[in-house]
Amino acid sequence: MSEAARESRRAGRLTASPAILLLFIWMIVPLAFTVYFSTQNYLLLDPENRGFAGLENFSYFLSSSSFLNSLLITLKLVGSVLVITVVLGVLISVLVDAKFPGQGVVRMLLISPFFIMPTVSALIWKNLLMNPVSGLFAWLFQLVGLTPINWFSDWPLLSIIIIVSWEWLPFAILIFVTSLQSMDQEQKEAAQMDGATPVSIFRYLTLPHLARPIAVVVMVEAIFLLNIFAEIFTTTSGGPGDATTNVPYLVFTQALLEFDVGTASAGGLVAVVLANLVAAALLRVFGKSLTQA
Amino acid sequence: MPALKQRRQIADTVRAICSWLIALIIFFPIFWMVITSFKTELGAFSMPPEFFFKPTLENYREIMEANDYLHFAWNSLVTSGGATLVGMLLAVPAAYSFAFHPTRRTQGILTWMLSTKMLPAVGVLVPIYLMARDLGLLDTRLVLVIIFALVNLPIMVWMIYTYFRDVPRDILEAARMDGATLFQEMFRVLLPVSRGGLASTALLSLILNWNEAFWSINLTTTQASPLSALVASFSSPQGLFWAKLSAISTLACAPIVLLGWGSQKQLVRGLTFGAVK
Amino acid sequence: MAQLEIKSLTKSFGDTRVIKGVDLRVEDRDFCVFLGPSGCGKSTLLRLIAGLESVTSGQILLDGQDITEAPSAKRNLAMVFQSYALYPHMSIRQNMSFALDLAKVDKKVINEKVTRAARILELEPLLDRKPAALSGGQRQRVAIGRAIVREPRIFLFDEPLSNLDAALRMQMRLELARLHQDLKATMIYVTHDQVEAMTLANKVVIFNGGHIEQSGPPQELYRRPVNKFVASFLGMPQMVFLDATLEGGVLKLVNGGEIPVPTGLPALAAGTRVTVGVRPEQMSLAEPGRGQLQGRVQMIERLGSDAYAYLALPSGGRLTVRCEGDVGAIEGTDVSAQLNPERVHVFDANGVAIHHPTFR
Amino acid sequence: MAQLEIKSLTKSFGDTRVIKGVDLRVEDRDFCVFLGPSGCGKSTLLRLIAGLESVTSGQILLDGQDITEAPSAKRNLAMVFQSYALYPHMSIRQNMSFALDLAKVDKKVINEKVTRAARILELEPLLDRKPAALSGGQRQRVAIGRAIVREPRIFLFDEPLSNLDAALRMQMRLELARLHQDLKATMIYVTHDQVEAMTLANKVVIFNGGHIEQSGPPQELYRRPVNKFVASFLGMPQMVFLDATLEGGVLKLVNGGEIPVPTGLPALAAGTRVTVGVRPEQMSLAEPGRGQLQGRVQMIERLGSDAYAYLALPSGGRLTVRCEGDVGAIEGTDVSAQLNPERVHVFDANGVAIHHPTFR
Amino acid sequence: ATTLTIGTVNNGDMVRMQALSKTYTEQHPDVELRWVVLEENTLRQRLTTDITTGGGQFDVITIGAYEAPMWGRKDWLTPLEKFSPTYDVDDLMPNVRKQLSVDGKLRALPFYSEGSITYYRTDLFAAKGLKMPEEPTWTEIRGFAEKLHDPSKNVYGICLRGKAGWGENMALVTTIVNAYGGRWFDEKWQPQLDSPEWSQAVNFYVDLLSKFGPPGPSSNGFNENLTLFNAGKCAMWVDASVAGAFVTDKTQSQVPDKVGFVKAPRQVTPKGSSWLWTWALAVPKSSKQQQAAFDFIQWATSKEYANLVAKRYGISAMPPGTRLSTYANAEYMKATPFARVTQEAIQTANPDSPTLKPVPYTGVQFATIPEFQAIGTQVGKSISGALAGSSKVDAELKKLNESVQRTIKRAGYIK
Ligand SMILES: Nc1ncnc2c1ncn2[C@@H]1O[C@H](COP(=O)(O)OP(=O)(O)OP(=O)(O)O)[C@@H](O)[C@H]1O
Ligand SMILES: Nc1ncnc2c1ncn2[C@@H]1O[C@H](COP(=O)(O)OP(=O)(O)OP(=O)(O)O)[C@@H](O)[C@H]1O
Ligand SMILES: [Mg+2]
Ligand SMILES: [Mg+2]
Repeated sequence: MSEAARESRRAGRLTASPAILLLFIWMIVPLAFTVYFSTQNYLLLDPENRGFAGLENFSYFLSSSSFLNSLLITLKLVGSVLVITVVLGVLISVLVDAKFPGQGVVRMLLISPFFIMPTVSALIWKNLLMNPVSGLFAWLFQLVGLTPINWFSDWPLLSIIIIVSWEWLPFAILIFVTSLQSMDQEQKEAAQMDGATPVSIFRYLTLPHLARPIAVVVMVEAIFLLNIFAEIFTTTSGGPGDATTNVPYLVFTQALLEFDVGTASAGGLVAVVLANLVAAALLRVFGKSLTQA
Repeated sequence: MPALKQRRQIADTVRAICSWLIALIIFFPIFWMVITSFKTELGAFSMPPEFFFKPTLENYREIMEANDYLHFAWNSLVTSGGATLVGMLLAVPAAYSFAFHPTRRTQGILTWMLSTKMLPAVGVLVPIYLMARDLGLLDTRLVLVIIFALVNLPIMVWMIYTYFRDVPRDILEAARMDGATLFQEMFRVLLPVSRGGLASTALLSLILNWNEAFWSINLTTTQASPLSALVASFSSPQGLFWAKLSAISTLACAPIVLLGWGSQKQLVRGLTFGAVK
Repeated sequence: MAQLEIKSLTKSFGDTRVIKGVDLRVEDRDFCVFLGPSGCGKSTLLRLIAGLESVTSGQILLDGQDITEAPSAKRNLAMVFQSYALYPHMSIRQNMSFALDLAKVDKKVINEKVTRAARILELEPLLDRKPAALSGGQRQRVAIGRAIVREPRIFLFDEPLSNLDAALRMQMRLELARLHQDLKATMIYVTHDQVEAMTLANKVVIFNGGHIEQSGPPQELYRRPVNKFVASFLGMPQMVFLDATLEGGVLKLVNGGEIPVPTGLPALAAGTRVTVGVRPEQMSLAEPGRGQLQGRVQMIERLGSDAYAYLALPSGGRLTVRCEGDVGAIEGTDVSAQLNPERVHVFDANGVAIHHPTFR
Repeated sequence: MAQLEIKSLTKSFGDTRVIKGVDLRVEDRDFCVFLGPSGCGKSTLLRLIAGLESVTSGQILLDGQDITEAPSAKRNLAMVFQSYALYPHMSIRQNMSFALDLAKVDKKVINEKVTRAARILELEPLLDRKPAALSGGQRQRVAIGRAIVREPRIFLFDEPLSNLDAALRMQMRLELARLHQDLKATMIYVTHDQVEAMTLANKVVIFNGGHIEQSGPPQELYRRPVNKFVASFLGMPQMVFLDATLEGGVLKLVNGGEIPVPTGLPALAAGTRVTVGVRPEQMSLAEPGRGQLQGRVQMIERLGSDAYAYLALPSGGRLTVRCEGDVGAIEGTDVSAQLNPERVHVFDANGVAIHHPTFR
Repeated sequence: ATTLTIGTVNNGDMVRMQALSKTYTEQHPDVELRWVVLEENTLRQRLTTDITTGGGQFDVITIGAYEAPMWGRKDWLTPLEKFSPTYDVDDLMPNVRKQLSVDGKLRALPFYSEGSITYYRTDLFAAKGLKMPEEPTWTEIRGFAEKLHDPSKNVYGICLRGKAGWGENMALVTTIVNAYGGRWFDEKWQPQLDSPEWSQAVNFYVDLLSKFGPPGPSSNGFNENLTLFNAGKCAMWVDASVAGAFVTDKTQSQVPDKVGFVKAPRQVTPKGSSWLWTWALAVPKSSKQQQAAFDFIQWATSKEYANLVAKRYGISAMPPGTRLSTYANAEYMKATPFARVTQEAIQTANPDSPTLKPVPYTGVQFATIPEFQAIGTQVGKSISGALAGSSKVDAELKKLNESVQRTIKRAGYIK
């Protein structure tokens, strides 16, 4: 290998290593603890009775009926929010891409929900909007003569999906709008001259151009959505029943409602494995558009 | 052909109206929150909703009286700003390396980085708490800075990486030919050129840190508590509380919203390299 | 039939006026070439015609119909962009068939047209690749192909051949000429290359700083440039300009030497200062003292087929003479240049032409 | 003093070998031009010299010192990129002064150099703009300016003039030549343009498919091309190739007609198939039947100073003849082409040259 | 100066304490108080992590009747002795004291206590000519609810907790089960969720609330119901006695003078039909300022503090349920219509013998074992699911019984 190539490789390694090293520590140390705890009978409220439990924690966590259910809920939640945010995000970004009066303000309004704390937005939606008795939606429904919807008991998962989509739609819009800026104008012009209508420009140029940002949005959102917690905690607490208990919430229940560190650690590890599976699947689908030029 | 011009104008108008409508709908919950914060508790709950009312600053007064808002805000600023800074310092070189000096393992490392992000926080609370305790970091801003930075590092690396991928290699090579060292190449060419993407990433990190609640609540008590912990103390008290909750939420989110609005131009500028070629 | 008329068109970007009032008529089946220095607004004018920029003032008429405000999709013009502007995610075949697909043309017809265009442009083996996998020259050909298949009312080309190598350029040039004849299409073509301008165009428009200096058939422009700018812009190497004064029936050159007044030069007052323009190919080298102009060989550029001798005149002026490729002159030696007085152009003090040589 | 030596250099991208063993010596103050078809590896070789790509095998020596492994920042070479590679966030002035800033040159000196380069390149009014606000040609000039101000040991140019108009191109060409003389710099220059190659270079290197076909002074290459590839690559319009058989002291052309064997042709067996090469400027048009080759005028390209007549031969071949700019031939009429048998090149069946005309 | 870090719940009473603590710091200028105010669940998790790992972040913690004896037994809380002479320990209600003591020694001081009582709207009852008995049964309550339920006028027959959580719906459901004669475990720690008592009680609860309750009851906890009741939308409400102060507060209630108070409903037995809960202040062993912290919690639970509240917020705002003297105060009893019912609820609840049939655990609406949180959480979740109509009660109870058995076995209660 030539000196120049070696140099470049050294530069590469040197610049990447702090991040990799720290992340490695950040990952491996708690992970080691977690692996250790997952084999322990460790009830936080009863620390003296700690002891080796073998794989009991895993079998306990995996065999509980809530687990499969939570898995399903997680996938439904992640999937729906991804679809909603990407589809609406693309449409809205394209809509606000053209110049019109107040464009800047509109964009600001559009990305605002992203700045709101998850707890706060969950509270706003739960109390001010979706409350079946005194929420604004209930009022609107009554205004047109309909019975208000019991959002959190009749459509718990849908309610969560709406809230989370509202929070993450701005992120998609932000990324897409940014990306649309860098779209080659001459390509659009060429298509215009080719007689393309705005719809076909969207279909044949804009969408393909957005492939990579869509991949970024899907990846980033998926990571966060797999870990959605605050919204569920503040609105439905995983209920009614376990209609909105996703994997993180289930782990939370184990860890901090039941203070069962052993099972929670086992659950955490299972969640990591699952998340990695999802990530690998996503990477297979979207990875190409992410890493290829 | 005035007809055509007119049609175009109509189309533009329709589009503008649609955009405004959607924006207002999406923004409405926030607007409603701010409005509610100026109502009395009874007014906040009244049905049908009050649209016209006499605004009161009572809620804000009460909150300010009971809590040192500035203390919490300062903590938020220091922790999220500090973590963003640290994160950028780590992420930019890493992303640079992945984008411009890729090896066969790059792909794998990137994927692995993302997977670290997927450890559910609750699952590792106890080990982290133990470590923080043993290092004497409980209730310090430093512990939040470290954790925030590390938690968001993978996302930041990814985002910056994708932005760097869009930078034409030519201009970096030109800088190298101009005698730039690695350092100069980064700071005088690469970073200025991709500042839109960097701004997006930094803002994203700032937002995520600012809004982070789990670690904030669990690792701090009073000294280092940020605004998200303050909000948690209002999240479900007894009695009517919507107005007060709205007020504290408004207070907690206002700084970051304003910052986001201020940097919107930077964000949306994006990367245009038309000038290079 | 596609005839284009432009009436007092102007275009400003912010405060800078880029097009400063252009009047132009391009007839049906014209091959009209825009020539001009870099930054003079050629691309901008093309984009105005295409409807990609909005007009500041003035009118554009296509077949007598005002299209100043029409959206470009409705104009049925095709454009080959300076930057190619290929659709990066579509294969070459899709790139070329895109417009026809949109127009819902029959699949078989599309296929036929694309295949034909690909054959003309030697793109057949590449049809299934993506643009990223092509070299610069290949991309440019795809861009041309994209325009060809459309059979538009007017073709607009923005420096379409600038990235091709000489052999391919020549081949494409002939191809374009043939295309022009075959399709009986109207074409507007921006280029930097005189050879392209001279060989392809039946109408050349010389731009300078946002306005038209002269337009007309290439030979006409070459032979009868209306001013020094046009004269210097056409012709490789450039026309040589020599300051002179009219004195007693001869043109006394400021650089020394004199030539008889060419026949047909309008009567001028004695002592009038004029500029004499001679094309390098209208001069030849001679032994020192034998030609009208004495000088020293400063440099000889040998192109193979020809050579250009650059002479330094005693007064400090400079002269270019085209010679045979294997001319024997040696740099640093004294020579003289001989010119045919009947073959000179004469310009007045403002650079406006007052006399051209007559050609058979 | 900057002398470059390249020893059996190869470069592969993955499995594709792009540079297939190149040996080359560029002497101090040489102006070396790389010519070759698109995709033959010219840019790649330039990048290897610049240190922007790592060498697969072989050596690069600068002034006898091995720089194969040196980082490009340490080589003190300047490069003008084919894609310009301007820094989009810097003003033109900053773009041009960047390298000097990095080298911590005195502000006044920088300013002086930038101003001088801007004047040469007619960029003065644009100095405070960003690259995005420039036209294509203007950007290219900035890229050249960036190299000029550095006064590096070797200039590397990758098609620097391809987007400029003829006048500016010519001016830049002379400017580069002058620069070369003034700076006494070594220059390596990639181009598609033969005129540039012939006029600027004192050494031309003809590439084809990753290896060197021939290198040497331009006139040498033009007059004594070692094979058909080089012969066809240099010269505008291309050399005309006519297949022939040696029969009884004459070369019987496959297209009909015959020419006497040129003096000095090595002895060949009768019946040997050879290719005769004639440059278009070595032929002239004549009345039908008067010249050696009979044909019909297919097209006449008039460039002003010259015209090219394209003749269709009865057998289907094609012939290019260079004529006077105002030649009277009419398209569609029968003519004949006359050639000087002493001025032909002869190639064997493999395309290797076996005879060249002698020049005085 | 001494800095005390106080972790507390964001209840109205605690928030008041925070406001009034200025008085304390004026008296003790060398003490600085730092507050960590959190929602109940969050606070519990925060405190548990800190106390169990010995984080030492808190000097004063707010814990409930559930944690106090358990944590005391683990010796995580400092035993409280040597009270200041003015404190009057014996004034504390005996039942409450019992709840907070380990081996007869106090480990936490009660801040306020509550039982569960029935709230009803006197105006609505009068309008329909109904009369609420002093000791209603659940069957009677159902009858009233049926008559008063009028969703078209935005009035719902009854509001009850439906939100999942061992401290939310399970507090209420356990008291209903108790009233129906049921229990969590038999003497041998066998879970009893598949017993007929549980089935009756839970079926009744689900039926009542889904037929005559507000829309979406499964997401209503204490706060949501309070909000509903204050807005005048509930005809009846069975919940903690502390709410009495809020529903009669003119600044937050739209029906302050239309509320009646009676005991929590019984059914086959009154035993265990009203819960007992105490919020108490304790000093963790890991605190470095134990004496200062002890001083503070004495002040915060003292008569002096109660008087301070009375002076500042009105007499009916005095911390309820902790001191006998409060209920001996005629002025308080007069100003506070719900005081008598509260007092009775607290006095009759017996954590040591909570149910009709004998049980191996203490606690009325919970079992004081570490595993109960897990069990309660899980059962609460299922019942709220049943309430939302996503599952059948009996099948669900059967499944729950098995799962509880598993948990309790795993913890070693059943050999
Ligand atoms: N968007 C713009 N904003 C401001 N000035 C512009 C813009 N586009 C072009 N110009 C300026 O307008 C002038 C004409 O530009 P144009 O691209 O038409 O030149 P051109 O004749 O095509 O040049 P070239 O031959 O170099 O391509 C240039 O001076 C350029 O700097
Ligand atoms: N990074 C790369 N990976 C793989 N192949 C490459 C790479 N860069 C160049 N090539 C290939 O190497 C060959 C030579 O490329 P190069 O750019 O040197 O050609 P060139 O002679 O400069 O052509 P042009 O005149 O069109 O600029 C081309 O076939 C090209 O496809
Ligand atoms: Mg242009
Ligand atoms: Mg190249």
